[in-house]
Amino acid sequence: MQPRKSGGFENMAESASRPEEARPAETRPAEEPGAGWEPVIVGFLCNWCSYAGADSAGTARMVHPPNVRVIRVPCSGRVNPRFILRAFQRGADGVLVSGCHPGDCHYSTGNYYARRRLVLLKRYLEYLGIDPRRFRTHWVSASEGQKFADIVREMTAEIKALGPGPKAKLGELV
Amino acid sequence: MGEGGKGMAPGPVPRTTKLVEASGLDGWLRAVAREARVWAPVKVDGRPPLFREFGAGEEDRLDLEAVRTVNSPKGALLPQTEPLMTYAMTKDAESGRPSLDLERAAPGGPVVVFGARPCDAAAFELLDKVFLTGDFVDDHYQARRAKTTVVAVACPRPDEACFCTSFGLSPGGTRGADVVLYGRSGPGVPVETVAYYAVAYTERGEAFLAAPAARAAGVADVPEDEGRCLEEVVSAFRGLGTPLGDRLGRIDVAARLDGLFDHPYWEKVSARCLSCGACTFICPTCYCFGVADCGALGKGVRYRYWDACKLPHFMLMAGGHNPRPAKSNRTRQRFMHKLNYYHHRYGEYQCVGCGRCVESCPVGLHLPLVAGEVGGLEG
Amino acid sequence: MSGQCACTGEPRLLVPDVGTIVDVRDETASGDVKTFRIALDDPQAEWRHLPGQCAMVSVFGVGEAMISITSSPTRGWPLEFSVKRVGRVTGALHDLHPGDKVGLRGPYGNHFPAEEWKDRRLVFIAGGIGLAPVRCLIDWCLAHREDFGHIDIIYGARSPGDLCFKTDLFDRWPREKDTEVHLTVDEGDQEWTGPVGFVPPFLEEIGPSPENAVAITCGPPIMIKFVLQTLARLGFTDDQIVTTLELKMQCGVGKCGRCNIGEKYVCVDGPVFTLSEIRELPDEF
Amino acid sequence: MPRKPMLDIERMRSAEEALRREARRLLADGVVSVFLGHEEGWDGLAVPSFATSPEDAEKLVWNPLVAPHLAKYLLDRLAGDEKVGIVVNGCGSLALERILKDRRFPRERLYIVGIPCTGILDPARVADLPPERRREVLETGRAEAGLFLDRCSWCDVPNAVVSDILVGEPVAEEPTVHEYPRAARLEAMSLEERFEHFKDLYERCIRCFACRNVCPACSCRECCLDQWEPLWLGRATSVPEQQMFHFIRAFDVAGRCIRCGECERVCPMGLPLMDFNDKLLKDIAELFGVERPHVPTDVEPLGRFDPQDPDFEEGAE
Repeated sequence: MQPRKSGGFENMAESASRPEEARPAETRPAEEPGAGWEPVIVGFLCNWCSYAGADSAGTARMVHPPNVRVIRVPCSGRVNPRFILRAFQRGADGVLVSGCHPGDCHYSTGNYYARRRLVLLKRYLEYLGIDPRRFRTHWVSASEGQKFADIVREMTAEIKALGPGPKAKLGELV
Repeated sequence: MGEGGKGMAPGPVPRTTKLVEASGLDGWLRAVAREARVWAPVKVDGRPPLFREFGAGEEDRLDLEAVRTVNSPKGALLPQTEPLMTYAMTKDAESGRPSLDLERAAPGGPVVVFGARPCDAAAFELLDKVFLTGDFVDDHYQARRAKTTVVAVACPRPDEACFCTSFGLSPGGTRGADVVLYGRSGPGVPVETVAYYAVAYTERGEAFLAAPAARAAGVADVPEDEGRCLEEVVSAFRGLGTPLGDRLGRIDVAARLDGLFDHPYWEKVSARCLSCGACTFICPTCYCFGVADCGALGKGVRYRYWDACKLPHFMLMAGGHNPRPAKSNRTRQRFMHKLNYYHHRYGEYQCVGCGRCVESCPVGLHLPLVAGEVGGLEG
Repeated sequence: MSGQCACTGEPRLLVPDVGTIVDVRDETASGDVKTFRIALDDPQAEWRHLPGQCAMVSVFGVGEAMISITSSPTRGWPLEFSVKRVGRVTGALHDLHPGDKVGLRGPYGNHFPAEEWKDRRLVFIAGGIGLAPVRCLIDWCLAHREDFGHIDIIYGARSPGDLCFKTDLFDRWPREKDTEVHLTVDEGDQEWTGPVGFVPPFLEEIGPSPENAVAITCGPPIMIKFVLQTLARLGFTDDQIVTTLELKMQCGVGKCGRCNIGEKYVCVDGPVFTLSEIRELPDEF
Repeated sequence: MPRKPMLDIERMRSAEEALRREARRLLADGVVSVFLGHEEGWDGLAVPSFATSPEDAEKLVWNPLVAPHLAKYLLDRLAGDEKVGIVVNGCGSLALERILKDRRFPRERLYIVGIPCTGILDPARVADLPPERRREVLETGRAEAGLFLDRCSWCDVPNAVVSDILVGEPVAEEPTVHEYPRAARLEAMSLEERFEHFKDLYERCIRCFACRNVCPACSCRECCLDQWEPLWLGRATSVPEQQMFHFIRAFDVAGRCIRCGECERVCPMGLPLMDFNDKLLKDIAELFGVERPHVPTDVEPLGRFDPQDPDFEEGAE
């Protein structure tokens, strides 16, 4: 299979997850986005479970918003926290990391390491001033196409409510 | 080589002299900041001031009490990140041939550097020698320099890290300054609370003191009877010594360093160096920079950024060769450049004795230490 | 000279002119050296160079690299740059094709002082990609053939496939008046019938006379080290030997403080140095 | 309540004597070819010293200003197999353990002299004192709490955790409940206030790398911050790039930071860098039940897991 050309925002999909307890809302950036504004959500999907789950949602014709740009990773454990900050800095309005359920990891422990790292990251992003509801992690197995579709729908709605991501207030890279 | 220190030659002739209330300075700067980018020692509560942009709003306040700011005003002329150009790759609609439009970064507007100490002002002239002379003129720097007004404030109380007199400068020096403010109460006072004599030495300085913003802030003519008192105050500042400068005496080690390139001293003194860029980035005369691109999908910016000879990758070449792999090579380069190479090329030392490296080096490895120890070594 | 005209207000010293790759030619069998012919999109911006000078070639989004101009000034534009794939920018350049856009600014550096070598014998000694800067000088000298005496071109590479500028080596240069081309390879192959061995011993074998001669050498540092020893044994004095030095460069115009050896900057005071000048420099390159 | 830091000048003087004797012996007998300690530097500062002869050993000092840690300098001596002597107090031994547990320097090439410690002063704060007050503090040891290094306020490691020889009587260790006031103060702010707090920090940072170069937990052979391919960190000092710099600096050492605060102490711009690390230490302690996250262990908190770890989704099993 021709390796997918990753990189750049044109060929990615996105997903969503449930918020933890309510957090102080991030105030809206100055300029109100247009009515038709669609959030960009970057989704790191683990190849063995969540990517397959997303595929099964597709083949089963489940309708869910196309806002998630999917980056396929071998395992949720492959996701380095700086990928997530980097995505936010370059315009992502939301980031999802989705992997196998703990215990089902193809590499047996990858998602356990990922869980510690990403639970810590979620609190740390909030500490740095990024609304934690913009970053979600979920466990979606290959057969849970419906769950993936629900997550995508929910997250897209929530991010749309939250408005554009932190890039506006961070500014340009140079 | 510049004036200053005890019994020095007479300085340049003042063009005009004004008086300004110490309390009027903040207001003056806020007015200037409305139509120029103002850099000044900005008050940071509980810590030494930083040389930053002074906004037109109410939040920034001037801090002239500290002897020096933590970082130098170099950023006003050589920003730590300076976009040079933007580029955009586009595909021509019908022919499909790639085309590239490239836009050079537009030069900025007027800049006022207010509250630099005489050492910082002199440092600008050392940077000018690099960027405005030689086979090429750096017109990025030149465009900014041509619109920069430097207003120095004479040093009322040099501290034990000051050694500008070791390089022929003085706490009341005028080199590199369009205007110099001398505290009316003369040296010795931690911060001038009464008023400043504002003496313009260049046309641009004169214009700055005559500008509407200045008049509105209460910059007024000096009453007749104060003429003599002005001379006394100015020469008092210019005759002021510096604690460390008096201890070190005049630094003139260029010739001695010629023979010390392979001396084991560099190995010994650099062992404790952290090989970081602190001393170079806060130094008013260090100017080394790198150039890099930042872009994706055919669009981007080329910018230059501060770099430091102390950083291990400074001279790393493609293929892995690094002419200065060890800390001793890099430490030698930093002090040889300031005390030998620059002297060979431009006839004076690349240091103004501001004392920032003395204050900021985490392991006490700085120019006065090396200049002093090198004096005692055999070639 | 780009970077000096102040036609429009915006500063331009460190800003390249836009150019297009006219054609790309593989120099070596392995493809690690390619020669790019680059033309400027705006003919008015074209500048003249001298043999030995370099230019900063930009691959937008990746960066710039200082590369010696390998085409002779007598051939004018488009200019030729032979590039070995060693790093980021050279790697990105190798991935470009004719028609792609690049940036170009120059000319930078001093040049081979050929005007001082009237009627002297010339000995060119090069190794691998080191022939690129020297080729510019050779073609310039051949275009002013009567100004110079006998010319020896001594060139070596790792293998026959790694010999650069094969058409010059085999077809053009040997036909020139009073010009001898001596080729060696570290390792031969079935078709190779010529000498096999490193350049320094090969140079010793040929033993060009130092009588009224100038030796111009350029190549990997290890080769230069032994070539200089051989030339000394053959009787060449330090000021009869000229070479080019290579260091990391970022601005190319003597401002960024990077490519210094002692107080000399390779980009403006070099890259061409005589051996006597190099002896005065501290040993840090 | 953590032990209150105090200076015991007598104990330090005898420790200094013993340290010189030990270093002189080690160097004279050729047990080590270099001994890492401190010597008196500019204006009475204690600066790192590299004694290579018994005479050098005479210059070694142990006084209230020996703040710099020495372990990171071992990375300059990776080549060869010469043995290296090094003096450490409690927090200095944590820095050394960090390098050893990260397997960046072989334990067998080390001869470690441990000195029990009751507190070290912050050289910058001492330098700001008027001269006669400075002399009085250094000679009598009467110093108010504010003069001590921040790390002394929570220190629960007065005695070296690793050493070949201990010089002087060990200090009584008291169990300490670890709090993270810096993190708590910022957590109490709103999201926007915190963002502005860190944005101001990013805008003042001059990217000089002193914090990384002094950190014992930052010891990668090739640092990602220096790489060009891939370009993790742009060289521009814009707010996002500075945010990425400090994010990588803190998160890559999460779980390995020994909370020594040297990054903050050496920062020329006086940035509150420990604000980042304190939060990660606090969360690692709370989320993963790690009592003393600052003490290096064989497998670090983020290098191991527990199936019962807190999760994003309830009933994830």
